[in-house]
Amino acid sequence: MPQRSPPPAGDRCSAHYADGLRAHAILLQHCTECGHVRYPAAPICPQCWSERAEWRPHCSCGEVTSFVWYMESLHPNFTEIPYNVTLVRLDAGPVVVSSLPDATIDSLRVGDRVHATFSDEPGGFSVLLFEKDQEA
Amino acid sequence: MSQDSIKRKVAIVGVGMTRQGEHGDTSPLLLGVQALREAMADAGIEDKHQIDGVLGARQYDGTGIDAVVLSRTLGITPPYAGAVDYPTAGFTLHYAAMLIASGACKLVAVVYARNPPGCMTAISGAQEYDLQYGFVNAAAVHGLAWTAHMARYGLTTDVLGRIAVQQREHARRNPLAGWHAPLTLDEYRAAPALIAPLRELDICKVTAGGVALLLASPDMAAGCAKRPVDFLAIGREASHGLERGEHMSFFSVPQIAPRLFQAGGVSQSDIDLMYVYDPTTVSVAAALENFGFCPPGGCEDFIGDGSTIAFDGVLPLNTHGGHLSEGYLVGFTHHVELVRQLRGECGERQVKDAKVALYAGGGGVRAQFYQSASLFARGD
Amino acid sequence: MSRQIWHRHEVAVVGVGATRQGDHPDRGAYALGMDAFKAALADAGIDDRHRIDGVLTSRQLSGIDPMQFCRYAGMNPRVTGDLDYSTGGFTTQYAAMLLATGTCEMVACIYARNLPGSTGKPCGVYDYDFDRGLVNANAIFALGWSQYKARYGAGEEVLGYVAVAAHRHAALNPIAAWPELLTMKQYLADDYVVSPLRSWDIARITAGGVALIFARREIAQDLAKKPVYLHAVGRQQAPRLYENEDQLLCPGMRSAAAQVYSAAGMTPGDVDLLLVSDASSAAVVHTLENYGFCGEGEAGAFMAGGGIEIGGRLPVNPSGGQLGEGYLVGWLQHAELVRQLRGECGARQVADAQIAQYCATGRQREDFLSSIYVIE
Amino acid sequence: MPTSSRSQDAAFHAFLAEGTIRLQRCTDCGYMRPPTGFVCPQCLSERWDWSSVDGGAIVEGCTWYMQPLHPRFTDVPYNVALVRLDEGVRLIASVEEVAPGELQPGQRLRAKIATSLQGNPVVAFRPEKPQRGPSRAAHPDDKETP
Repeated sequence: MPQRSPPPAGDRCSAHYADGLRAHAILLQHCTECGHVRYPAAPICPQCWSERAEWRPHCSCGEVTSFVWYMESLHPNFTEIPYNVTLVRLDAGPVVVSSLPDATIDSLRVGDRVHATFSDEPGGFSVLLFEKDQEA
Repeated sequence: MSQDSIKRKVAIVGVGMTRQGEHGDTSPLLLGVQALREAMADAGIEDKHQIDGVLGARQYDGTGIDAVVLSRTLGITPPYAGAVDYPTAGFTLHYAAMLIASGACKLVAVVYARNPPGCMTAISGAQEYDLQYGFVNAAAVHGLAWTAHMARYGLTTDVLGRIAVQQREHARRNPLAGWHAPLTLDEYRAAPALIAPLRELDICKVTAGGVALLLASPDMAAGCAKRPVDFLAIGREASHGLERGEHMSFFSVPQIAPRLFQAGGVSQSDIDLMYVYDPTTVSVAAALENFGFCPPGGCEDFIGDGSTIAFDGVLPLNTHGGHLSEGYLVGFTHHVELVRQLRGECGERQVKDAKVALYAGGGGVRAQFYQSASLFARGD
Repeated sequence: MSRQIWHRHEVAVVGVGATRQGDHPDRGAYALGMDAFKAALADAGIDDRHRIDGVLTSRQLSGIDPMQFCRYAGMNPRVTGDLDYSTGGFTTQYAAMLLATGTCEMVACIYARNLPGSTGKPCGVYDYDFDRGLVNANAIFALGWSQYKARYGAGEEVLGYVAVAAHRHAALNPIAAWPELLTMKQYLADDYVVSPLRSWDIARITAGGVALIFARREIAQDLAKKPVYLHAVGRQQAPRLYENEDQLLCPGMRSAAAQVYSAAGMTPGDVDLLLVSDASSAAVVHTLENYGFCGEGEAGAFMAGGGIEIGGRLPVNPSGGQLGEGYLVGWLQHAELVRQLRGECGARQVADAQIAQYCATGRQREDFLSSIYVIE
Repeated sequence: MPTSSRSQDAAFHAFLAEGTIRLQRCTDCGYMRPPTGFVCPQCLSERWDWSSVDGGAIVEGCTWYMQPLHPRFTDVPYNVALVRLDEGVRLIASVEEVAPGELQPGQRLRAKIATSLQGNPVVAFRPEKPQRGPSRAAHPDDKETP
């Protein structure tokens, strides 16, 4: 992504998620009691309160549920406009906040099928991004 | 469910507010004191020591007034001085109403004022949600909701434009409003997007001003100068944040309405006045649908050319201009307006024979979105 | 004659839970809060956590954020919140109001803290005045205690009665952080920290969690345990500080006392059990006198010979309080009073306890509150 | 007329820097304050002047920090006292020229301008006379004059 993303704010749980991104995978917590897949990272399962969870790679495919386009810069780190912030519902269940750097205002639609790309940043971390699937 | 302890057991007895807009370097504390003096005069309260509760409101951005500092400034020692953690108008007034309803206080002063930088020019909502993606400003959350809503129901941004235009029409009839310049739908359409699909005209700007409300028990209200405005019911709901919430429930939650109306003993058709906490036009559209004035996706049909929500329309809405065109004091001045409307003091924007008002407040942070709602009725 | 609605007993505590207090190197504040919340749900016999439609927490002193807690807990209550001043009593009053006004049906109040490396340090971290070095809330108690001693000629042993009783009680409490017994001789031999207060006079920071579930009466009566009803509340905050006469001696308590007893239709003599948020031992003395359990300057005589110990004329903090059990700013006292009124306290049970009073003594901003709870 | 409480505070400190202790006094009802503010806490008037004080005072409460409780204040022991000026207003202040055990409620003091632990000019006090016999208790009705 052409903008200046700061490194992720890390705690014990989200460090695994960040590790996954660095390896270009979406690692999510999978509750080993009830099977619920959760995001963002949390110390317990919001469904069954179990503290047992495994980090598992999940399919990096999903669907656009919404987006906005920033037409003016509202933050000094993000001066290249327009850029979008997009909500993607992963096929694994959770909705993530992300962006489609290659999308255009005319082409991005709610319901678009997308898959993850990973941008390796100079600070040694990676950012989860998405791009549209090729039309069949 | 019973709200017998609230229904007509708490009244707003006095209101005061400064002009909204720029106030030079006047401190928020002074703006708040000015508004409180007006509210005391409005209520006919002469002895400041009758105030036994003071609620301030300090927002996440640090603007606002601290209740303890205000009490100290006023030279009063009320048994109750404080604030709730998310102190926009709905939540703060609920707390005040609960103090009265539970018998803790008889006369609670709620005071809010601010004088932020960027007054009248900077858009509100300065928050950083996720700097990995440049996800900044609260209006972006509203934009996300509107994108999804348009896609689901085939709507356009015109309905938002009609809301902005109508609220400006109201502000033009409100001498205290910050924005009086005329606004047309064509001008709205011609304006560039800021956080697409939202334009700058969809997002309220920060303003300076002060506002005060006095809430009282029935016996205290009976001795006040003006006709009281009674609480009929209060309601709260919340929805999960972005990752789990239904898109329009970012702002209001459909399940709040039946509970609230049942507690108040009224229905949608009884509502003469509606006030919506409107940091963006999307909040208004969402509230109309979620409070059942129209079906999901029906806001465009309901609002039509905008006359439905005009002060002389079917459902007069934000008759003072709202945050969008009057000023952004986080919902408190909405309550000043509804009190003055219910008393019949609003001159050229007066709604005829208004008896019942609905306030729909909202807000939140990324983790969760809150909804507060209140029903008010003209007292005896 | 009271306007308060609490005497109608519309609101009750239905479940309480608390973790062991002390050091928790491997469990964060949210996990401790969750432990306490689970215990409270089990105590109340509530299987479906989604019946809880209000969650109030306290962020103070590295506490927990209500929204974050709900997010972890997978809950979406209609009300989440916190107050600008949220020690026990203030938050529970908010919970009771949400219930009494029909806004909620069941409200959980949850507080937990665990600031690494702080366990055992003196409580009261608060900066008042950097020009004079007036730091730590215990210094305000110390200023007051110097005035009290001079005015009433009180001896060094007066506060010792409080500390000795607190540790005697803590020794009977399995979750207490500081159960070691203390003798008056040990107390008097201790050094001053902020004169005239010694280290035994100052509560020590602990990690731990506590949860209290409140419900509307009709719901409370269907749950597992005997409901403990909120009966009256009094409150006085003191924004004007030293403009008030005798501010150092907590005059705000007198206003809170007048409110709470008038609303309750009771006098201090009716109270079976007193819970004081005892950040400092001096808080107990000011509470006994300002609420009228004894006359001005008479607290020493009142406490001598086990007067405030279990079995004495007025048991105070039978859990050990903040001096002996743990420092969760008044929240733990609520768990204790509920268990005492239910008669669940075993070796530290106060015989035939039916009326319990809680008194908050906040000195960061001078916030005083008192509530009376009863069983029917 | 300055209206923010910061400006009244600044004026108070400016007087201190010039070497005089002046308090805000309401010109309508005569009420003297700290804390400074743009409105009189007694009568809500916004008119005031700056009145100098006699400097006589009495200790109402005092404490000695015998152990450090804050990383910025490790130089113990030091004291903090609540002091009532003869004009009736109370200040938190340090008392100089006394040792632990010598400072008692009821003791007479005289005001002076000193440099605070932070390096700012502040009102401080010293004993009015060298220790003279046992102190007596402060009382609200205490109107003792020097």
